[in-house]
Amino acid sequence: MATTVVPPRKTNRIGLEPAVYKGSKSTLCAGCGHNAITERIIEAFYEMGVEPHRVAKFSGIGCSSKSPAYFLGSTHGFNAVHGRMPSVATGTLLANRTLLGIGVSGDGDTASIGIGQFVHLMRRNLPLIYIIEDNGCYGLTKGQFSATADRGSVLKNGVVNDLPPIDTCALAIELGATYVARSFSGDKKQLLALLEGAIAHRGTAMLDVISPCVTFNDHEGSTKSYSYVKDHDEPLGEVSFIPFFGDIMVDYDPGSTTEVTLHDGSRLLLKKLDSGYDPTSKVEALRVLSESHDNGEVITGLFYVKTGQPNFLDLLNIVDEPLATLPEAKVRPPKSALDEVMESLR
Amino acid sequence: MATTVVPPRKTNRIGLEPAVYKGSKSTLCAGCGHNAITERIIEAFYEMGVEPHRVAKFSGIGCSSKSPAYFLGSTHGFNAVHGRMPSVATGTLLANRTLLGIGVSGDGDTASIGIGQFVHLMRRNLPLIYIIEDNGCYGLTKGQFSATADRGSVLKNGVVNDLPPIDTCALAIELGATYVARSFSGDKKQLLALLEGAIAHRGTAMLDVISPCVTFNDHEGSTKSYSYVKDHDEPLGEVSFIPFFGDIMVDYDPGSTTEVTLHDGSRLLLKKLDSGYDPTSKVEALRVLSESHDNGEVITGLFYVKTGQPNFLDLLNIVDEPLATLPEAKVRPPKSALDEVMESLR
Amino acid sequence: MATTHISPAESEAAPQHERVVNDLSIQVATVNGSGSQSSNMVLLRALFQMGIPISGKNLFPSNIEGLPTWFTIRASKHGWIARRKEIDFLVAMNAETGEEDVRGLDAGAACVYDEKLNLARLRDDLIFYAVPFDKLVAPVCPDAKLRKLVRNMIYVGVVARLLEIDMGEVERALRKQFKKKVKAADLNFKAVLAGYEFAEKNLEKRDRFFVGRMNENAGKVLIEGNAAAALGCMMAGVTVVTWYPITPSSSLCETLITYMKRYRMDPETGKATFAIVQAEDELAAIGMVMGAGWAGARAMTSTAGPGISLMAEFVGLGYYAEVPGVIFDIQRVGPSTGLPTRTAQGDVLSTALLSHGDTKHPLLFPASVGECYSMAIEAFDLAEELQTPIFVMSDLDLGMNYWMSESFPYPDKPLKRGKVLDAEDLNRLGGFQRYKDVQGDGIGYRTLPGTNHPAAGYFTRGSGHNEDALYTEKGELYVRNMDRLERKFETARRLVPGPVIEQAGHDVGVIAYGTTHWAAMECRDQLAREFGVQTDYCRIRAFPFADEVAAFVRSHARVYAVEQNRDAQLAGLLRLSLPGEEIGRLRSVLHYDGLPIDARSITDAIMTQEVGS
Amino acid sequence: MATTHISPAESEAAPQHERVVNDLSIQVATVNGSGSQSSNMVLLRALFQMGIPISGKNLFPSNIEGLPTWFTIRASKHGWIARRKEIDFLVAMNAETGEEDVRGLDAGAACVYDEKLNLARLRDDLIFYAVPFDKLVAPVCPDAKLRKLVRNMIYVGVVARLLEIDMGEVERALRKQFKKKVKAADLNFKAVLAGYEFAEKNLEKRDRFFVGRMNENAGKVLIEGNAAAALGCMMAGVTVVTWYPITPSSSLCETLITYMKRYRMDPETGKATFAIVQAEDELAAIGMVMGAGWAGARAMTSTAGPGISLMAEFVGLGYYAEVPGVIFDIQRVGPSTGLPTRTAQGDVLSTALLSHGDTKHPLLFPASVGECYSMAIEAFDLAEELQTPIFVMSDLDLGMNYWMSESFPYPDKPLKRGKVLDAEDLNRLGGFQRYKDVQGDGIGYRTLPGTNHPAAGYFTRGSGHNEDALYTEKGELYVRNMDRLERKFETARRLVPGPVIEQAGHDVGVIAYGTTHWAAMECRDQLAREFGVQTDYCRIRAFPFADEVAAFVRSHARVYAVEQNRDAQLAGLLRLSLPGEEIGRLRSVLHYDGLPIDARSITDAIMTQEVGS
Ligand SMILES: Cc1ncc(C[n+]2csc(CCOP(=O)(O)OP(=O)(O)O)c2C)c(N)n1
Ligand SMILES: Cc1ncc(C[n+]2csc(CCOP(=O)(O)OP(=O)(O)O)c2C)c(N)n1
Ligand code: SF4
Ligand code: SF4
Ligand SMILES: [Mg+2]
Ligand SMILES: [Mg+2]
Repeated sequence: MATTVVPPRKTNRIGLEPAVYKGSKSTLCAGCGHNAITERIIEAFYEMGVEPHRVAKFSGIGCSSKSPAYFLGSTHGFNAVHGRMPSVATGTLLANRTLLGIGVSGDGDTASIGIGQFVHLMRRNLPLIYIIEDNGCYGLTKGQFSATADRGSVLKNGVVNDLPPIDTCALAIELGATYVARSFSGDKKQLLALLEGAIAHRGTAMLDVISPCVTFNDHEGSTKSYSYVKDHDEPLGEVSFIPFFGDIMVDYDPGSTTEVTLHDGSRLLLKKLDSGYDPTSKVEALRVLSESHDNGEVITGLFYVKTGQPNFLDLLNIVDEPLATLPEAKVRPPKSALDEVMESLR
Repeated sequence: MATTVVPPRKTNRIGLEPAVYKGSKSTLCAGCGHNAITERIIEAFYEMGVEPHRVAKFSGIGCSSKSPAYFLGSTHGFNAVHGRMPSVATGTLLANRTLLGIGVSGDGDTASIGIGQFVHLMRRNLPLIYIIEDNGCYGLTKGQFSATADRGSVLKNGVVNDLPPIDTCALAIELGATYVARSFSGDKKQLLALLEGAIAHRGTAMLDVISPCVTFNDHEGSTKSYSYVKDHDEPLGEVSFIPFFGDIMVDYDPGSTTEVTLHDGSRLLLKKLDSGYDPTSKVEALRVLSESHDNGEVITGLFYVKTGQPNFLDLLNIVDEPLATLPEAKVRPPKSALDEVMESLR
Repeated sequence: MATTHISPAESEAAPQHERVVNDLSIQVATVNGSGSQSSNMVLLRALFQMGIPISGKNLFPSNIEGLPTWFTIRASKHGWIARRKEIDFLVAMNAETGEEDVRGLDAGAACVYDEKLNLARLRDDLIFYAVPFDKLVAPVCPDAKLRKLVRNMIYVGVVARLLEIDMGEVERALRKQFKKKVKAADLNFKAVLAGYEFAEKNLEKRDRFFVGRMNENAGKVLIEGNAAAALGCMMAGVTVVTWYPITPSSSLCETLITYMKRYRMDPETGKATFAIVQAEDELAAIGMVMGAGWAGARAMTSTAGPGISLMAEFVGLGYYAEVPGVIFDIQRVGPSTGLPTRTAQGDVLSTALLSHGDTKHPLLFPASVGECYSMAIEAFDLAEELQTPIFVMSDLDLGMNYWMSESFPYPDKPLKRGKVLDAEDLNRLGGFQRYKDVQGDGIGYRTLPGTNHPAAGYFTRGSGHNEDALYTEKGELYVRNMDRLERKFETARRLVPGPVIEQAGHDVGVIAYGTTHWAAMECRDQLAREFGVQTDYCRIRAFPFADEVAAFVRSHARVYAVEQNRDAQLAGLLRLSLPGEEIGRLRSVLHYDGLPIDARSITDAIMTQEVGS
Repeated sequence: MATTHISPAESEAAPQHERVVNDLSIQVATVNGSGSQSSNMVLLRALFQMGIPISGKNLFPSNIEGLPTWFTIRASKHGWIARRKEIDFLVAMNAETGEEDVRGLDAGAACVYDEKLNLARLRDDLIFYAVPFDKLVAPVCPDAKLRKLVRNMIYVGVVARLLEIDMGEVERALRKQFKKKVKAADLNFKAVLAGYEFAEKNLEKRDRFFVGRMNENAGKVLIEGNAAAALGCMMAGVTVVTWYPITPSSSLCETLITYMKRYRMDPETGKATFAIVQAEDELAAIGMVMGAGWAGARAMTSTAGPGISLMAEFVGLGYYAEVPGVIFDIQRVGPSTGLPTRTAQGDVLSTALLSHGDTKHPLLFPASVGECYSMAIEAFDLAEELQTPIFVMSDLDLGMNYWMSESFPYPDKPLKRGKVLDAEDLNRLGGFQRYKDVQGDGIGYRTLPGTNHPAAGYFTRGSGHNEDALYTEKGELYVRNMDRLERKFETARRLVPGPVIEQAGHDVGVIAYGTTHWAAMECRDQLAREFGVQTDYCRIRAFPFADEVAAFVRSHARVYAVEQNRDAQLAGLLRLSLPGEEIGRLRSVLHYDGLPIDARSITDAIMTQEVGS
């Protein structure tokens, strides 16, 4: 036969293939929740048909903060210093308001060292997608507690976390973010939908995504854990060994609760907001969060959204073109201006 | 007549005179709200009969942060760096858990540069009285907006504050502080009572005290203003002149609202929590705060209190004596300990 | 500190009885928050308008109201505008410091004082003029509330009369000061007149100080360094400004806001061609500058020592990830908070080396308001050409005081935006390597986010990277990159403003920088006139040092580096930079009490060392 | 970088056929997260137990799993334990780097490799040993999941057989490694045996490297520098520890937690005689140290470069408000993030000068695990005696690698708590002046909060203060205070550990510090043996430099300062400290590729310069 059937290439609405949205190969641990989030980000940008060059990627420091290298490979990215990604992202978006900013941070990067910049970013309602890849620990520095670690978690060296976790969603809502949600790295459908919503939103979109650290966050009772070593510790006695896992995936309906059984048999109770939930009331959102916390559940979904609220760039009344590339004629006042000032100083 | 009547000296329950609780002369502007707060602090410590040497005073940088020099003059104090008083106070209380810590900060010192340390202090529930002398501006650097400035306030150079104020009380409650209140510098009765309660509390007691800056916070519409210059600007044209004021005092009942008319005729609407208000529910406290914010009122009173919650020092399980002065025998392990470790390393 | 007095105490002082014209220093001692600033500015400006070289320095406390403040005006027909330690003419308004102020005067000085303070009893070698301020102000200003303010205008009149300041110029200066507020100006001028008339009627001129018209200030302007720097930033086309308030730097950005609102609104849309953000702290301010500079904006922040310390980590990122940005350090006294309202050149060494690891940064040292303006422009060019943070090291004395200057020239060169490739370039080249040294100057090409070309994007990081900006931990690539950065620093040495050198083959050299310049120049005059010691001069304008600096040191037996800090910080940078043989020639003159350095202190310190050598 | 090879390439190398005993370097190339750490430790420990001087260095990437890692073991009968660049014996387990690893070997080296990698084809001047790891592991470990791990134990057996490592010591080492986990130990030892037996049966020994029992390690311990420092802190009676995780410093505090929980619980109450807090960041960590030190605790934190940068402002407060505290800087490579898992001495200069304004801080430079222990103790004494922050400048190589050492001595002196007055003292004295220099050493007396005496309290501030700790902006008081602080720094110069000097009147001097010491000593041996160049030696142990350092430089024509950074940072501190005449004698040998410095590189660099001189 002489005809060759070329299957139609899969492309999105702007004609780009999925591969364009990928980045370099991940160097994170196999099974790390962060990798699953990376995949959803790739999908969301592909599905939404965003031009990669219009995006700017930001992160702080941590395993999570490495992930911007693993999506949108042809896009500019800035891996900043620990906990201070918000300011770098702010500066970039001031310089070029036409960019679509996405920042990826960790719970350590955000809730510990970075909470100050987080607070002020939320308050400014800067148009930025802000993702916390939340594993309750410092992955990259080998598993110490972050400020979102569950109370009562225990590290291998016996250190117990006695402090209450910071609920970054409650804070974001309290402070003025206009799109605030929580999801789970393994919840493909929900996470993708929330990301797509975030891409469409014009204001701070804060997504706290529970993202288990397969290697370190294996303490008893942690809601962010894939505990493993407990069983296998005795025969191996190896601390530097990193096990291989597949990603844990979930799929459950709005209003329902799902119990994720982790590798060590420990459980994570996810509850999805009811489809009737109205995400326009701050007080209600805070109530729901507080309640789920008291119940030992992790509630997921879009807690709060407010559209039409002017974002930080709107408030600053800057010209539509990127400030970065305004021509000299627009940024250097004419001689008459200098003369006028000089005259006033004589 | 040969008898001289010596009026009985006024002393408190531990036999000390009021003067003992005073500090050096204030160098703040006459009429500054901060001075009124200083007076209430003096009264509260006097009334509660606290031994001055048991106290340690802390502050950051700002007009407000100077005030620890003006009370409890014989007490150790530490005027730290801008926005980082919480960590210094934490260190001191770790070193000596028998001390009663009181920290004074400004809204700039706390809500702008210091919000990170504030968040983590609240989360730890460190036994510390934390007072924000809240004027919505940076007094010491001449009146720029802080993060508690009201939306819509305008500076003399025309800069408008477009950002929502951070409600430090709502944050403190959300984060785990166990005694959270708001008051007004001129409300003698309420402020004194709240301070006395704070002295008695064993956990973080956070008091946001609205404290007008007579000199700079004179923008139209500010709830923290004693506006003045507006009327007098024309005949004077003087920017470096600081007017003299008496303190503004209020006295109103729980559940009621009082309108304070400021020097320039602008008004501050204070509302006092109902005496029936139950301050044990976080969600309710947050609701009340959010509501008053929506109504353009400043609600005052004790929003939230939780007793019996272990504080940070309890959680650390440290010995009762001050760590700072433990004898060498308690802090240098015996030779046998070193030998044991050495043996394990051979 | 240079406090030894080995010179004939006042060799230049005129004999007690001789008329001294246009060579005096006036000090007004008041309380801050009392509104004396306007009065002092009127005095300063009137003298300026009379064509006399002047300088005005405000010594104020770190609080808002109620503490002592001094304003000193120097008028010098010779053009010396550094601070003079010796006060000729005191206006003593502050009860708290009055006695000490009077005790500090040299014999023969004059003192106008508030009658109530009863200062004349303290000394009999001064000329005292008592003024009943309260009595004089009452009829002028019926509103009792305003009297405290208007009261200060009275001394303007008294001083004008005693020194023979032209009252026409006083009125012009006053009306300029109050701008459109005519009512305020009228009221205040009434107070000036009351003072003038009182003095005319009641005070017999007994001191020897006078002023008279000159013609030195034609076309000149009077401006603070921070305002000049702000103007420079605007003319440099700055687009993103982030800041956090701190004395003495706040007025730079605050003035910039005013200028930008006036001259940088897009005429077509009425929108701003800039973004100015008050950040939550200095960590955020510098972070925003890094983000904006990376994205191609001309971005800046302004701060003082504590802010510089907080920026340390981010500035290291800027050095290593090669992100442009301009940072103004308006230096003030102190480790820690120090004396936040006093002046110093105390951040020089630590800023040059700011951040952990092998880092170093170009510093510019403006000495005048003119250089605040021109170096602001240069700083943005350098930041983009060198793709690195550039520091402009001003100080409180320069930044917050009024200085005379020639009018600032309109820039005659276009903006230098550095090596930036756009989509077209990339089409032509096919791609680029971010960290490749194509021209041997150590500087790679960059692209900006938003560039519509598939090869444009790269990932910026503060961790090890190769020429393609990809992550690497390979030792030899790390070394190669660090060596390139060193090469780039050599390029910086060629690009930064070189020193200004006055050399005539003398044995002794003097090195100064920034505001120290003015006192150093006057000191050289003193050395020559009083001691016959001729000196060569090198004013350093930037770090890294141009080769001429080493050559200057090499060609002198002894070189005095004069600076306003304890630790001889610029000398330290010279020690780090010069060949060993030259370092032995360096000596230091250090001044660090928070007041602007004066010539006499330098002269004394140099002569003490010269005598010993 | 010292990369020039001017020496006869391998002058010390034995002829190809001669048996080389106890003088070799082994490198194991694996992937991180694959569990090779245990295997490597078993090898290292077995050699240690055989009495052979050894060192083990782990070169790992900044990620958690999946990237290349190398472990190098050096065994040297001469006692040289610096890194050697040349590898004699490679164990190639990593497919990704196998080819490059093999290409990097010198002719005559041996290579054990995973059969699958098929490396023997690459070169014919090496001795290859192929091992079918997968085949061998299967019968040993039925649980497939665990095989990846246990697999690495096989090479231990293979290497033991080939090098003639005593299998008794291997088993002892392995059982020590697995502690109480007997099942794990049994399983792993089975794997070792499988490797051993395979080698015995199938591999013909063709290389010339062997080990044999010596008696150099009697009584010695094997420990990482961070653990040694932790022990020192505990023995110093530390009471408040604050930290924020960062590589390579985290293990210091993490080990300290373990020790303290074991040895510092009050036996009577079961409560802790310490507080250890993981702070939210480094700003908070140092703030807590300042608060605790002020209140009288022995307080410390531990960090690396980025943390040091963030601490800059607070450390300036510590300097100026005079608050004790100990800061460990476990240095790593880089401006910014750099190479966070590689070693450097790159923070020396900026840490000495950390913070804005006129600030400087004492630094201690431990060279050995023994000094990590002893200097930790000294640091707390110094901090309290000098009432200032003290930095202990360790590095990744020292902190995270295992080093041999004599047992640490139990401290023979009581804690030195410095000048602290209690209520009784105050009763006796009637009061005190916080910032008065009573003894001429620049150090005032302090009291602690909580002291029950009405004169005890004082207000600590980072702004201008007089001797009574009261606020002041007076210039002369500021100067007096700064001059006292300078005097205190002179006192520090006398109190900090002095240099260790070996001097015999040679022309050439070598200066080293910290971990550079080991390579410098070996280099001196190479210089003497291979080139007949005899050298004197000065190991600097602290900044400010004792007078002996200047004397050492003065008495040599050429002094080579060897260090692990690009910018010659210690030489920079010498330049800042020494008289000008001496500075001309200084030369630098710099190494900054992130790997621990080796002797050959130094020898080459020195000889290049010597030839030219
Ligand atoms: C100033 C500074 N302090 C500490 C570190 C070390 N550090 C690197 S990543 C990290 C924590 C990362 O935790 P998180 O943000 O939760 O990311 P994860 O690795 O868990 O994804 C820390 C403390 C650093 N890089 N910089
Ligand atoms: C690191 C640092 N940045 C900036 C400053 C300058 N500064 C001093 S006080 C202050 C603001 C004080 O405001 P607030 O805390 O509200 O106190 P207030 O004066 O209003 O009582 C600032 C920005 C500083 N001292 N340190
Ligand atoms: S250590 Fe944890 S967070 Fe980091 S890559 Fe591995 S699994 Fe993910
Ligand atoms: S400036 Fe404002 S805050 Fe500061 S002392 Fe004066 S009134 Fe109070
Ligand atoms: Mg994490
Ligand atoms: Mg304030």
